[in-house]
Amino acid sequence: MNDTRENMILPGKVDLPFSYSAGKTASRFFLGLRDHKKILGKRCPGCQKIIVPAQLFCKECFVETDEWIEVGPEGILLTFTVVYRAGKHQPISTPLAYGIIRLDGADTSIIHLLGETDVSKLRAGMRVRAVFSERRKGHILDIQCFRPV
Amino acid sequence: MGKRVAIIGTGQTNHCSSREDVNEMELVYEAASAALMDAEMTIQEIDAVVLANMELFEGRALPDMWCGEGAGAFMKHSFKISTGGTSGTSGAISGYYHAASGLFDTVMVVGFEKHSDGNTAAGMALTDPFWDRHIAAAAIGNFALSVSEYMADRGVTKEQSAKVAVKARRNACNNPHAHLQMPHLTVKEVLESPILAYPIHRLEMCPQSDGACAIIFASEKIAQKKCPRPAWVRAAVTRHDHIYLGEVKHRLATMRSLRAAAKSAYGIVGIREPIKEFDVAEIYDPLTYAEIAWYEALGFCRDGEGGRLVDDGITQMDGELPVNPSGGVISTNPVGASGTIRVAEAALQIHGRAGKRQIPDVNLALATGYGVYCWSDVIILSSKPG
Amino acid sequence: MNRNLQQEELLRIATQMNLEFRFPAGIHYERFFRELKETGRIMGVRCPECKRVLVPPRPVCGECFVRTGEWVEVGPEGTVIAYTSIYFPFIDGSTGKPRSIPYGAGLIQLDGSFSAINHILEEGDPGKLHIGMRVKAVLKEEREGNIGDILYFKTIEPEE
Amino acid sequence: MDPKVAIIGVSQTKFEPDKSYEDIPETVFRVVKEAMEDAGIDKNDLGSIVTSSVDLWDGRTASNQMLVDVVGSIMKPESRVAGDGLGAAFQGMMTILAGASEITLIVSQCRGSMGAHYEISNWVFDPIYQQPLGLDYLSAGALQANHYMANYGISQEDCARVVIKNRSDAKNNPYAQVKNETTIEEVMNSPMWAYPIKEMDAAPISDGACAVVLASGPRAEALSNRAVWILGIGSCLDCHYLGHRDLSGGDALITASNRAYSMAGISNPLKELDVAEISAAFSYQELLWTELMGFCDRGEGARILKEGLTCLRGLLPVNPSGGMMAGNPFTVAGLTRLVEAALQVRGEAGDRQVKGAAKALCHGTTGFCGQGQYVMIVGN
Repeated sequence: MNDTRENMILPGKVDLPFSYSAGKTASRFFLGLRDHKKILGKRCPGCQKIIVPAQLFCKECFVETDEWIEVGPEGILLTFTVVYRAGKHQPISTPLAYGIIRLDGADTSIIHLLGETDVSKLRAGMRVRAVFSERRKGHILDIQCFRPV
Repeated sequence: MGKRVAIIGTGQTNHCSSREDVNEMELVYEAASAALMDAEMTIQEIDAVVLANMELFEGRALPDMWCGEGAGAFMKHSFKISTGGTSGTSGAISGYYHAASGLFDTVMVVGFEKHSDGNTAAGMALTDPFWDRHIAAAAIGNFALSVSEYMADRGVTKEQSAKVAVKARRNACNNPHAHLQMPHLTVKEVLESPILAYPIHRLEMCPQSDGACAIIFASEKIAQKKCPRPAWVRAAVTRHDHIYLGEVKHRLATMRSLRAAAKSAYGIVGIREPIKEFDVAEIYDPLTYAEIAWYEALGFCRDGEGGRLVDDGITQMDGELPVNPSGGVISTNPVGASGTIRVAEAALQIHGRAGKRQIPDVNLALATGYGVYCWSDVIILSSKPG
Repeated sequence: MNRNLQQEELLRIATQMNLEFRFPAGIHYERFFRELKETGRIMGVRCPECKRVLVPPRPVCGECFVRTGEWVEVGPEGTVIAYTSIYFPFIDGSTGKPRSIPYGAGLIQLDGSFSAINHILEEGDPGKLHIGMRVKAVLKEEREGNIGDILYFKTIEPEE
Repeated sequence: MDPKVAIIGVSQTKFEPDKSYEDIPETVFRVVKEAMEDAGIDKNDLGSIVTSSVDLWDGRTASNQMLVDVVGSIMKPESRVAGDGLGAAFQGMMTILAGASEITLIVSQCRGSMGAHYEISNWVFDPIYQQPLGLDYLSAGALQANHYMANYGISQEDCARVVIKNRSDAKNNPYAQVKNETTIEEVMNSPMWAYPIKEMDAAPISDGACAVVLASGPRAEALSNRAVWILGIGSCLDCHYLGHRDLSGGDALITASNRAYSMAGISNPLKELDVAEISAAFSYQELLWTELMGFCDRGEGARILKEGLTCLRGLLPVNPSGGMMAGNPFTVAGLTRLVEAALQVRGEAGDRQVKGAAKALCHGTTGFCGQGQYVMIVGN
């Protein structure tokens, strides 16, 4: 259609800063990472599940979680992927790997980067361990990644 | 015809410029929990969830995916309504439809916005990339243009505008959830506050707030059982108009989307003299001049008499038709929640649970929503199912 | 609010949205900007039913729900039907930088057009602006084919 | 449920990688006019309009504003579901059942060509725990694919067969964007994007729009002799955080489809449904979704495909249009499925027609890994 003319396209940029409140629960979780290299979960007083990363409330019971509990730093890799398709939104260069990890002592799993990007060296069920960043600032990337034990 | 539906519970966060202690999803949870407590219900008793917000303010895409859990949407029917400034009322209307359809007995609606997470003015400026984006100064610039037109059309004075600001911020003092509470604000102070865009002073504009508001709609059977004095939805009407500011002349003076929505809603309920028949109105006033213009569009007075209504104190707490006992949007403005708050406040007045801002014996209440001059929502609540 | 609850530190997660889009102009904006760039003319389209001339031009008249019809040159002079001066600082979403203030803005009904357009006014002093004043578009010398080709509207001084 | 709401008009654009030759209002006006002509109504008949779109994909705020003129909403009620188009159809249906409108227009549009789809999808993830990791629809989908495939012994070749089936069926679909046949080898050799998802396992990025006209029972009967009735709907939202759900399954889709089945009085979907149009952005999803919708037992999705049950001439053809593999404008996908389902029930699906289709399922999804699920059953 309309092959005879060149389509006029306006390049548009959305270039905006955002700064998201973590809230008191995620803040405490991040401070655990930053200041103590500890991964914290919270227990739901209803279903007794230990939710990691810590959440203010349990989505099923719809009540606030109460007790803080340290979990990990080791756990079992439930599943993984290795991403080759690069994008500006990725925090590190490709290939990069993600895993879903059930940390020891937790009833839910955490998603994070994996330190191993060779598919042949990853398998569901293997044990992995959190590696903390050298410079931590109170952020989910204060855990640099999880690496096979 | 749809089923009878009533509002049986409402909940709000304490709105302020920045809620550092909660993230956006937790803000939603706070409002939803409060509504459940108000209705004496558990989340298991809720069948469906409707969310409402303006996602680009926080830079989010599909924020209902994250924030839905906060409204208790886990394993429930849920989606998000987004219609600019009317999002909060459009979400409420959608919640009403859910229940009135007979498909759901109980529906939770949560409007929310966390302005402090983002950059509101810039988010607003992301309009038509070919046209407005390079010219418009967000909402305030467009308001200012219309106000200059409106003042010329109707002869509304700066003092009348400032009186609306004073009324709003004083009323807000009776509302523990309100953002801007200014018990001693004077007309002089309003007019001495900095000009944002001529002729609009800072204190004549709404603030930007972090906040959420939840409403629980219920079918007739549940409403009768759960709520001693349900707020029955008697009409819920939306009208839409042109988006290019210059395509409709005298926007504020004509505001034909609001006039058409009101006409239709009044027709459904059989209202002839709104100023006499309504006991209270919670209208979406993004700035003082708009409140005066809406008086005219809503038929509270004849065209050109909006300013007089202010001068005569008709819309004060003790006036013939109190408008915005909550303090209105001028006092509290988490955009996606602002419309929901109007509906919740109107319902609270009928429930008789409005605390210090309660108007005595409210049987018929009006709530409106407004969005970028294009959308108007009109909702009428009553103590009688009709 | 839980302000009374002792909390060591409340964190925020900062991030920059940096997304690029390519907006298709479509035939109406394309012709509008091409005329503006090449001939300096401001164009509208007329609705074949209600006969309103719409600027900016668009494919459909919403009032009549029909396709718009013939192209009509409008302006470059027009009448201010609403005005303001912007004093508050804000970030321009398309550049990420603060817009320089104050500046005048108006709704300008170009001669021959039904709809008015919002644009920048050269005069930024609200004391010197009034409804009904006549203005004229001032175009860039080197035009690029976007709305910025109209620099602003300048006041036409009434003849002595 | 009583058949109270019907589909009386449908239209869709051709799905293309780049429709930059025209603006969005132009595209939308065309499908709206076509759907209204199909329904035999004009603008004055419209009681309300529901649109579906997502601001960030449109690169502008309150982006449905740009559609006011072309969807006929001047001085009419318009609302927008910021999500999948099938959700907008739910809203439209409830508007009618609530008595607020007799005839409601549903419109969904998206331009994949305007922005970077996967980068934008990163902004769907919560900004606290997930977004900073750089997750997007692709990487999240890959985690789900790997988990599902490992747990149920599904091979990458099994997924490739989904691509082959849909590409082959898309040949019969005049609206399809991708319609060249392919082979297992070709899919397997396409670049690995995120293990185990390869480029050809992913639906293309598309531009397009579609429109549906819904009517109340009495109006539908008065206006149309080929009305398609909504027999049941169901929807459900799963939790957001990827570590908090079992990715190899999907309770939300099980719940949503069971809700729709129970409303439509369906107990054995494989036998009672004649055709299903489902939203699968990646090949593995078609297998997983068919399991969760109860077309077969868990882990059997690949088997029923291999045995031809879900092929065009099978017991329950799935995506005879080619599904999202044939064209995938984000948010439009679910409503497109409804358009296709309605065409099937009307017997107007051309070369992709399933013979004697009387009862059809359509499905939409929103968020990543099927977090939000919508299922609708339609019939004649």
